[in-house]
Amino acid sequence: MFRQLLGRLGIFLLSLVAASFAIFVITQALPGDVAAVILGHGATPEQLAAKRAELGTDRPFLVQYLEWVTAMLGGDFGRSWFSHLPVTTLMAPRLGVTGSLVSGGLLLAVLIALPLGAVAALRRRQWPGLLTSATAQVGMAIPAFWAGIILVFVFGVLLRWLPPNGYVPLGRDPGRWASHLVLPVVTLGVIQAAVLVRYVRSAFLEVLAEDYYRTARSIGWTKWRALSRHGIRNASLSLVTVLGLQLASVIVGAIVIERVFVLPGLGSLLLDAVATNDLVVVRGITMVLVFAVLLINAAVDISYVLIDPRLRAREAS
Amino acid sequence: MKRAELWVGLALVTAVVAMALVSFVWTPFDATAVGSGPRLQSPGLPHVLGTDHMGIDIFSRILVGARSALYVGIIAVGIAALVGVPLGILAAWLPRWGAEAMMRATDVAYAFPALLLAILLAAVFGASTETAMVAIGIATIPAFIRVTRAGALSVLASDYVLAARAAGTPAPAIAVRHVLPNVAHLIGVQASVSFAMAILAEAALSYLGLGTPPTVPSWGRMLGDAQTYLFGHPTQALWPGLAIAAAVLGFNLVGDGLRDFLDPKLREVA
Amino acid sequence: MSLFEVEHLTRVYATGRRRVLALDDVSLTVERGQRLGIVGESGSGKSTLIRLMASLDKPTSGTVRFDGRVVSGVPERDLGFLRASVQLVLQDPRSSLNPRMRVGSIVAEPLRSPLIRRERRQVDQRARVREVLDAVGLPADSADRYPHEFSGGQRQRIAIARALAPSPEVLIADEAVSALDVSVRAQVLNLLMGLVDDLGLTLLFVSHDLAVVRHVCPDAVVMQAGRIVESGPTQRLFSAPEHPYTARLVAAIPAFRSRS
Amino acid sequence: TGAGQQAPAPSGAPTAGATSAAPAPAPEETRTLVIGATAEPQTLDPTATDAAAGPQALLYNVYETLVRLDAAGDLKPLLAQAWDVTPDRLTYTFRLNPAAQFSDGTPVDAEAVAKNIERIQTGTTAPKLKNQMEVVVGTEVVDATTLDVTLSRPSVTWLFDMAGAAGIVMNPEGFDAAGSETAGSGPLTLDRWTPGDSIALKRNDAYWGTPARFDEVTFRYFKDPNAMNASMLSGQLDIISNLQAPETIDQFSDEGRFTIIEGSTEGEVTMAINNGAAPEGVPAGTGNPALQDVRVRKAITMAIDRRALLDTVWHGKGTLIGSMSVPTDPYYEDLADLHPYDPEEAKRLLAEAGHENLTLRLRPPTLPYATKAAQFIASQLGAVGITVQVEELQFPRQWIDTAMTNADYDLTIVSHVEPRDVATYANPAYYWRYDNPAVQEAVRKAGEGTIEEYTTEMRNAARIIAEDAASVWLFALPNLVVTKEGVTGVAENANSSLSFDVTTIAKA
Amino acid sequence: MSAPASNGLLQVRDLTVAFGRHAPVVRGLDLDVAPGQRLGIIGESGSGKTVTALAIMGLLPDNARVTGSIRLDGQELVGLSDRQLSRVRGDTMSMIFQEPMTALDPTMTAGRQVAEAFRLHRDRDAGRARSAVLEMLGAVGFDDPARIADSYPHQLSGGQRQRVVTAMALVNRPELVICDEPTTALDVTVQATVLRVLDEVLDAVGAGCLFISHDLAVVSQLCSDVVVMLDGEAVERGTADRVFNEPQHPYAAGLVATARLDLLEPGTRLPTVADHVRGAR
Ligand SMILES: Nc1ncnc2c1ncn2[C@@H]1O[C@H](COP(=O)(O)OP(=O)(O)OP(=O)(O)O)[C@@H](O)[C@H]1O
Ligand SMILES: Nc1ncnc2c1ncn2[C@@H]1O[C@H](COP(=O)(O)OP(=O)(O)OP(=O)(O)O)[C@@H](O)[C@H]1O
Ligand SMILES: [Mg+2]
Ligand SMILES: [Mg+2]
Repeated sequence: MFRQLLGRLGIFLLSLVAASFAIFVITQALPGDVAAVILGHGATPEQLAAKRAELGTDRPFLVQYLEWVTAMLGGDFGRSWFSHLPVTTLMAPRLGVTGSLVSGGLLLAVLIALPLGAVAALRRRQWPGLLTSATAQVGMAIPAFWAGIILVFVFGVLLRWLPPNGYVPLGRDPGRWASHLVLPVVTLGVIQAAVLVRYVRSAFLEVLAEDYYRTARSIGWTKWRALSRHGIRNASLSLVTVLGLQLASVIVGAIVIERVFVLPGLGSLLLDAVATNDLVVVRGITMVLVFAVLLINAAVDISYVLIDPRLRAREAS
Repeated sequence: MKRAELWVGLALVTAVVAMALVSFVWTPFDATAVGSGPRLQSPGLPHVLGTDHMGIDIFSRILVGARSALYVGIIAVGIAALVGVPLGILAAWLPRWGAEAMMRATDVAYAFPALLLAILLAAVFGASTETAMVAIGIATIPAFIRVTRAGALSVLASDYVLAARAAGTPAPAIAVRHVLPNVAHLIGVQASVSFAMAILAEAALSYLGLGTPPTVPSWGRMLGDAQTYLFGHPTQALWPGLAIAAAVLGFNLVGDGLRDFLDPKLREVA
Repeated sequence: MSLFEVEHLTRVYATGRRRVLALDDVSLTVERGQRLGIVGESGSGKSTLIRLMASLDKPTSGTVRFDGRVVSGVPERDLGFLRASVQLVLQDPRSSLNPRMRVGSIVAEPLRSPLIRRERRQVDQRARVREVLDAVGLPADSADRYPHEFSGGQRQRIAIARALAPSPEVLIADEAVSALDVSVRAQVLNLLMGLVDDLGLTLLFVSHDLAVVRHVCPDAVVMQAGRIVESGPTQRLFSAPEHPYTARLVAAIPAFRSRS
Repeated sequence: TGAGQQAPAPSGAPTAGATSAAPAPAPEETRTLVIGATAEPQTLDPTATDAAAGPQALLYNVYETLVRLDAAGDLKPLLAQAWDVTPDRLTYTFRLNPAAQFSDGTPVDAEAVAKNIERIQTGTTAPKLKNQMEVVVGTEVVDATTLDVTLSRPSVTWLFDMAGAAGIVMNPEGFDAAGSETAGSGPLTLDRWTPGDSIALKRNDAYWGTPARFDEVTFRYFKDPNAMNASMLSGQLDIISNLQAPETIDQFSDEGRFTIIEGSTEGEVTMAINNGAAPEGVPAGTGNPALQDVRVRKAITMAIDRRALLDTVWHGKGTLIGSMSVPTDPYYEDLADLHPYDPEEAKRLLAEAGHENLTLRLRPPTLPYATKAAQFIASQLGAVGITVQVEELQFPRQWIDTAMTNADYDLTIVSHVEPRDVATYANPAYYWRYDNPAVQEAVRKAGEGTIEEYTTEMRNAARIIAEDAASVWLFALPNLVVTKEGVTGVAENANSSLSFDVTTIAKA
Repeated sequence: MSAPASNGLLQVRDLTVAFGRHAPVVRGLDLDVAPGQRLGIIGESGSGKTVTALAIMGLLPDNARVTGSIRLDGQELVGLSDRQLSRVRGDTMSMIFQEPMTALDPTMTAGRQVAEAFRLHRDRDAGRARSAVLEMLGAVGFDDPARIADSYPHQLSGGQRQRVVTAMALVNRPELVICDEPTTALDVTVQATVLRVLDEVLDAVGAGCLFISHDLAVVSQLCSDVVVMLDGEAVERGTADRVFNEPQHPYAAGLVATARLDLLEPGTRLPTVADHVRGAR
């Protein structure tokens, strides 16, 4: 077990290095002079040269990369080119926003998708199953931002049940925090649930085709109880993988949702930084998002060991 | 039932393709002439679906937009398949450590979902349809590698490949004669699903202003533009939204239908 | 000189951190024209042995000689003589035929191999395909059809036809009838024995079914856990097994019994 | 012009000793004002960048200047009660209001003002502000409330600039943390900044002048006009500071709930034409040589129906202009009909110039109005036989790099929001690449002359470039403000200070 | 064909099973098993043996259409709901499947899976279930039942797993056990052990048995009576001795002939079904 964890950690670190390098290469490929963009028009050549030196863009590529990485290890993601604020300062208050949105969305997606996926699998020839599958298909085909805008229109503007957009930190007012998150979480969760239902369905369908499921029924479990006793655990093996992959798309989906609902999260910071070409910020946020995804992947791998005794035992021998 | 799924999907995809083809020879109005008609008209005659904020006939624009949708999908999926499939087959052939390294690399690549990569590339190289397509294509490569490798592994482990090797068939011939045809359906399924994803991703990018420029009739762009007028002119957002949903649904259904149709295991489930 | 000479063959599979000793210092000779059975439980190393003999895999140590020439660990391009002379018939007729190739192409595949063509010169592929299909008792129009259009027994005939196409000297049958119904099994076995007789082939017949091996092969080796524990005339192995494992194997064969 | 909209209460600029003047409003209920805005500040230091966002929220509200611009665009005292100028127009003497104090209680003295001027010149401040402050050669603290400022040459614009971000008087204690904290002397102070969402200001209880009417003023930022409209429609906002999608203005037509104010801004939406000048020391532009012919430029101007364009692109809101000048400029002259829409004449001019088959690259930045206008212009120029290839440039980086810095374009479209920017035509290195000694002379004279000379010479320059068709001035951007019923005192026009001045605003 | 005896344990009448819109794969099948009787079903692959077994257990997929009558202890099973059937399954009747490697849930210990069957129908008490499980595991030939009970399926060999499955099927002492080729996937030596254990436990429990196999020798060892199926129909039935020694139907005759390799001279041509069927069908 310990060796397995160690090996996984090694892979995780290697992946981080690879990912950070990729991000750095891409963000360094910027055509044109960064200093000119930062200073805006009207800057003198001296001002430009000074800026270049300040940014370090006049040094060799690898040196810049290594500096970036070492600084990051010390928690320093650099300073925004424009606001001159540390990137960590910019990101810190936004982590909570994106975190609430992503975890809320994922939770909702799972809560919706698990039962519906089971229905879609077990009742796949009757109307409840067909209806669920069809609804999921349609749900998957709807652009998330479109769904969000329509929710804003209906619940925010027409009915005025919920605030159409904006954010209130949890610490300031929990009630308003929740009311502001309802629409975005529902949008993200429902759309992701539609995707998830398919996976849950096919994971359950696979279980239904397994001999042990038939064995379970042969000793007297009903369809549903056999599925809940023997299905969920086994299906979760493949579902955990899917959830890991799904999380990546939930995080990315959050970028769009944050824009629709004007949530001050990492996604909107990323988009703002993209709009202003603040590549230090873009780089920092991308790194954090990718870090999160890789971390989840590692967690998923480790959770297999916990779920599947076959893997656990392999370590023992 | 499975067939129904496939048929509905095929019908939708055919409709999209037909729209794209028709748009080459005929559109009711010029799909790019700005200010030629009254703006923000409701559906009626002669503008069947109304006009947009620039006074362009929406129906014409929807027709031409089908081209963009297909274009985005074809290029993105094309990149992903052209790179991913050979790499996938190679990964199946490589010795353990080589394959392991390659799969770990795809894991890292998986950490850059299409939208994130597109945003990153847009930040650096500027937003355009091409950037979006390339980003979506690159981000989809790992999916193709995985699918192809999984398929190729089982093909390579099969007895008919063993028999072919015993019959002295060289490796490239095995790849072409045995592996490719037997993973083609998996690739087809993946392509179909990725196609749908590409269309959705392009729409999201256009909404964020990082995708197709406004001059090019694209459903994603139309939807992005139309949402500004949603409160006053809801039908503006309806048509491109429906078009996207229909195309995505079509490709997803085709993919799923193919999968269920081709996977005997799922067909015979108890 | 024996046709096959196998010396101290060892094969270790490494999967993850586990190492499986699939073949443990096996030595064996096969004479020209011999019909040799290889029996043993699942996992005893039978398939590994014949894969190495056909040089489809590299041994961890030891050598395989065919017709006096070393074939183990030799690059593929130098194996023309082996590929032209040794052909395989595998267990599952469903998985040993590429479902997306027509029967004609399947059977012609060995003929298209550059290695085999170098050895066997050019042959008229279409004619040869017709010939071997006929030899295994399949109608000539089979060539244009796909494997799934055939029954299990017919598919195994296709596999045999493919093996016969390059006019090999040696036929290796790895559990060639194990996946077949008893009734179909009889037909295929009859065909196989007939062809081996008519063409004077050497036959390596792998099976876990001792009754079948006794019927088909005059000689046999018994494998257990990667080792050959006993070898000799099949009749003797049955009537007077020397190794306790052989004895257990023989005793376990289900026999018809009357219950009333 | 804006008098009708003026708040009934006195403006935030206090009279001497006004500290105890107005009684504080009843404290029971927090009085809040929420303003929807588009561009969010990157930093709380309005002098760090030349972006409009910082001054919009903070200038006059949190930070004060020696002098301020009122709603009519006139200079009024603020921190300086009065000021004198020497006859040679080189030395300004400011007399500070002795009551003025920063939010931490320290007085706003001459020393502090001098430090701020020095900071603009030498600190990490925006190049634009440095350029504005460049004429200052020295400051002298006469006493605590008297400051002399000496210029190198007479300047008409300097004092105006001092009413903007360049003139901000920041508590010198707060220089170092200016990016994330405020240290002003205004009626409001920073409550909290939620990047990506809002800036909340609260009442400065120690304000030295007329106290603020609101306990809390929040600027909320929206990238997406639709989201801003949704917020307004659902009652979350009191004011939309500037409606970005004019087509959506009909949503606020319910007069019982909303008031729409249509004012003007200093922004000219301009289609730049690459005039092809190649001054020394500047990267050679790559404009189509045909554009050096004034007939071609006139033809392009006359081929575009700007009224229809305004209707399409900006919902008919805004003013048609004929040169680089907006109606609020003192030197404004209506030249909108100088080259009227006349496609036939345009074709004739093109034929005369021998350019019947012209192909031009129109490279707009990726901004909504620019791309929309580009589409429109492309089809109109097409009608007179000019083939237009629209190639978008990502804004800002790619556009600045390509169009602005390297003049690698034939036509491009951008809104110029800087006040009084006719002067840019006097700079041949500017991306217009327009080189006309007459204009250069006029602008120089204007800068150094008296107010009257300034007005005459600037009008002159604007007229010359218009006759030269140096660019196509499409329209002047309107200032479209939407307020909730009961909100009064919002300035009609946006002025060059860039401030969204809430001190004049009241809410019923 | 002799009329089957009535009032037995299991009575199948005119059983017909079809999938979707396809032609029926079991057609008008009659079967009878008396208490304690062992009935073998033989027939080539695809003749409908498994489908018959699943039909009796009520485990066919949704798209299967079952008509006819299946009575267990006089209770009609056709038309019962899943819930009603689940009370019978694992209690009065149970089933042992072909593939021991996949029949057990990989994420649960063997003991727990056997205990599940017990607790579901007999006694919810965990302690009593445990002792019943250990006793049953002992009965299927394990020397150290406790260790086996605490093992996960992957830690057991194929033969061991098949015995665990057997224990699951028999722990509630059902009246009818259906075995679908329980040893086909096993090695001969293991097969011999499992068959011996099965024989003993069935005797000990006194259960009736429906034993499906295509290995005639195995059937002859375990069963007193035999039904031969061909294309979904029973073409021959009788005592095992009679069917194996004097098969009537040509197909049955062919089947028996090809199976009796032990009666042939090595190297000679094998008799095939076709030899027998040719004239008759
Ligand atoms: N590619 C492989 N990788 C790892 N282990 C292998 C591989 N192939 C075979 N083995 C292992 O080697 C041993 C011998 O396998 P082999 O296939 O030779 O047995 P066999 O006698 O042919 O069995 P069967 O009768 O089941 O075909 C087994 O334990 C098997 O698990
Ligand atoms: N779920 C299903 N859907 C459609 N057809 C099925 C299904 N299950 C079985 N069949 C068909 O029913 C027929 C009988 O199958 P069955 O599994 O009963 O054969 P069997 O006698 O058990 O054969 P084997 O000896 O190979 O196990 C076959 O033709 C099979 O294809
Ligand atoms: Mg084998
Ligand atoms: Mg069966």
